[in-house]
Amino acid sequence: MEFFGLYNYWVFAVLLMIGLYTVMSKANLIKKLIGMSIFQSAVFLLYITMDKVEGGTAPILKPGVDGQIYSNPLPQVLILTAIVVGVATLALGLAIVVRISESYGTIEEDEVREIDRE
Amino acid sequence: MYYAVTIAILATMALALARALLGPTVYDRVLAVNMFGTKTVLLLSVIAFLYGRQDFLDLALAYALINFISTLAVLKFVQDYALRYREQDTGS
Amino acid sequence: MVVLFGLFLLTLLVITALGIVNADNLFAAVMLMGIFSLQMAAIFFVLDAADVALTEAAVGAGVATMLLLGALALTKDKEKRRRRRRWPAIVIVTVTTLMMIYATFDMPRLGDPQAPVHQHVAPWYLSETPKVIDIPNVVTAILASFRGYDTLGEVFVIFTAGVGVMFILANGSGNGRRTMVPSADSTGLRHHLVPRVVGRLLVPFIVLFGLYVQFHGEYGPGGGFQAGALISAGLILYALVEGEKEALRAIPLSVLVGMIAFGAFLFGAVGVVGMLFGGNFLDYSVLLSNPVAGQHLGIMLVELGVGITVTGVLLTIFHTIAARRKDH
Amino acid sequence: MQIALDIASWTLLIAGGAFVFTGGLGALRMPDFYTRMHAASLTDSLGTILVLFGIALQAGVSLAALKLITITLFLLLTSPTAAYALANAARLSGVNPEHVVATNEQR
Repeated sequence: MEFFGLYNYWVFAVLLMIGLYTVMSKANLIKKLIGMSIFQSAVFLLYITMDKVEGGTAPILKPGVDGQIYSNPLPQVLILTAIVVGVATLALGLAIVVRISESYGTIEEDEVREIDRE
Repeated sequence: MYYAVTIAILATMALALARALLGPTVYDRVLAVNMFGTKTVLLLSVIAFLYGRQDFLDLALAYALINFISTLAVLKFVQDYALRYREQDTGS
Repeated sequence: MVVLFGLFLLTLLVITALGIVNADNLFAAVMLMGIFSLQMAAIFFVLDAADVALTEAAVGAGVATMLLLGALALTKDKEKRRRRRRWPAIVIVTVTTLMMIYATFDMPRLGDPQAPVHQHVAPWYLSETPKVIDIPNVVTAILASFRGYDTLGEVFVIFTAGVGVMFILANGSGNGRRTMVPSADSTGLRHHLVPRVVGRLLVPFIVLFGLYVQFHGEYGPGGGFQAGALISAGLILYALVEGEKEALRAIPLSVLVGMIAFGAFLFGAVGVVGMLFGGNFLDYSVLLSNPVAGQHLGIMLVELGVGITVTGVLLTIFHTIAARRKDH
Repeated sequence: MQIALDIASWTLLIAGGAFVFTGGLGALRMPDFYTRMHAASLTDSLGTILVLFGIALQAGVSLAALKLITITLFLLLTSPTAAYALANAARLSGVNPEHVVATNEQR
């Protein structure tokens, strides 16, 4: 069990880099945005991993129960807002991609750059 | 007993994921998403009881209510797509 | 045992992410994103974050997929396969991953009560919330009261994103036509009897459940963000089965824009009223003669503001993207 | 009485788990899209009913049991609707049940 205590962080690292790889190596703009979402989710996972306390339960107080351990509520607050902000920014990115597609007729990054150069 | 059910659900999730990754048509993937959603509802219910926090069934309820919206969206997407292609075929 | 379930789900998560990167067909990638989001919600729940799981559920299942599909309908849904030099990216990513994994060996183990995160302010929040605010859900207490500034900032970020989408997409594409008017063929799924009947039946329940999440957020998982996402998912369902035109007739765009502004205004106004009553900005204790009751009132109003803004922004974004037609 | 309830709920849970797993297996192993959908959607409904009622028996008469029954009801409404929408979408775009493998266009 001791060994698996870090598994969440490893998954975080791998997901973060999968997201980064998608943003770096894919030319399709929507694919890039999806990669950014994965990147974002990895960060969410990191924060939520940190909130867990052994033997704890979600930080919604049980009335009349003493000595109950609760998980850390602070990372949850940060991530809760970040998820909604994340989807709002995703929408902003998609809107820009739609405009690019209308102006250039493509959403491949290198083709857009080529059209710009002409 | 909850553990047995949870393991069955998790195994089914893995199978659904395999179907989603294998395809071959996009509709197989949508089917997998749909299955995965139902299995998530079940998983959340079972884990709420495993944790002894039954007030968290709200989550499962939320998924039960809104999970099929994305499938309807797929239908609309395909319908618009088909419509557009028909217009292009006959119109121009 | 439950921890093992979490590990299994995390493994599935990585596999799904790799599948998303590999998918040529963007439509398939979006569907895999749906699975990814479901897995994230389950993992959040296993890791004791019920509120976050509810948010992910509401956003991931209803709104995010809709937005991505809407954008795909306006662009191309196939990615071009091409030979690009991938090796630099792969090398960089692998090296960084290994470095990060090496760094994790200094991290506290999962669930370690001695971890630095649990030493600083978190115990204070947990012990003070019953005394100062007296609501069971500590997450809501921190969100709306202790760290109200943060949340105000987030609400304005969402506000800005909504306004930005409208600026980018709503002003026509140069040939003088107004794109905010939905196109004539957007009849939704009217011809499909089953989705229409079930959809009509469920929309009120979804909105009702959203309101429950909104106003029960002090006692169980929930709050303005989750409620906003749930209610907009319900209204998006209405737009799907009845067509955008009908949905815009029920709730016109002007109302939605007003909601965006009003929610953010309500949040700020509660803070300013606190100042007028002699407290600090966003200090709800002075709102009523009883400080705890004042906190209750303040949290309820602020969450309401958040819910209204989130609903307005998500619906405006949806309608803006859905109303646009692909014609070129 | 308690033992009878426990046995009933365990039976339901085990049967539900078995059906859920069968559905997953069917969705993976069936030869074409429509048969896969058939396997998935039928077992989805039955497995859901069995599992959720099994849990509800453990919960006894409480708010949790009411919520579980509500979840079951909503799932029974939504998952056939989703199946309908999915089959319709596939049919509309020309995935044919006659062919074991769909044409290249839909891939």
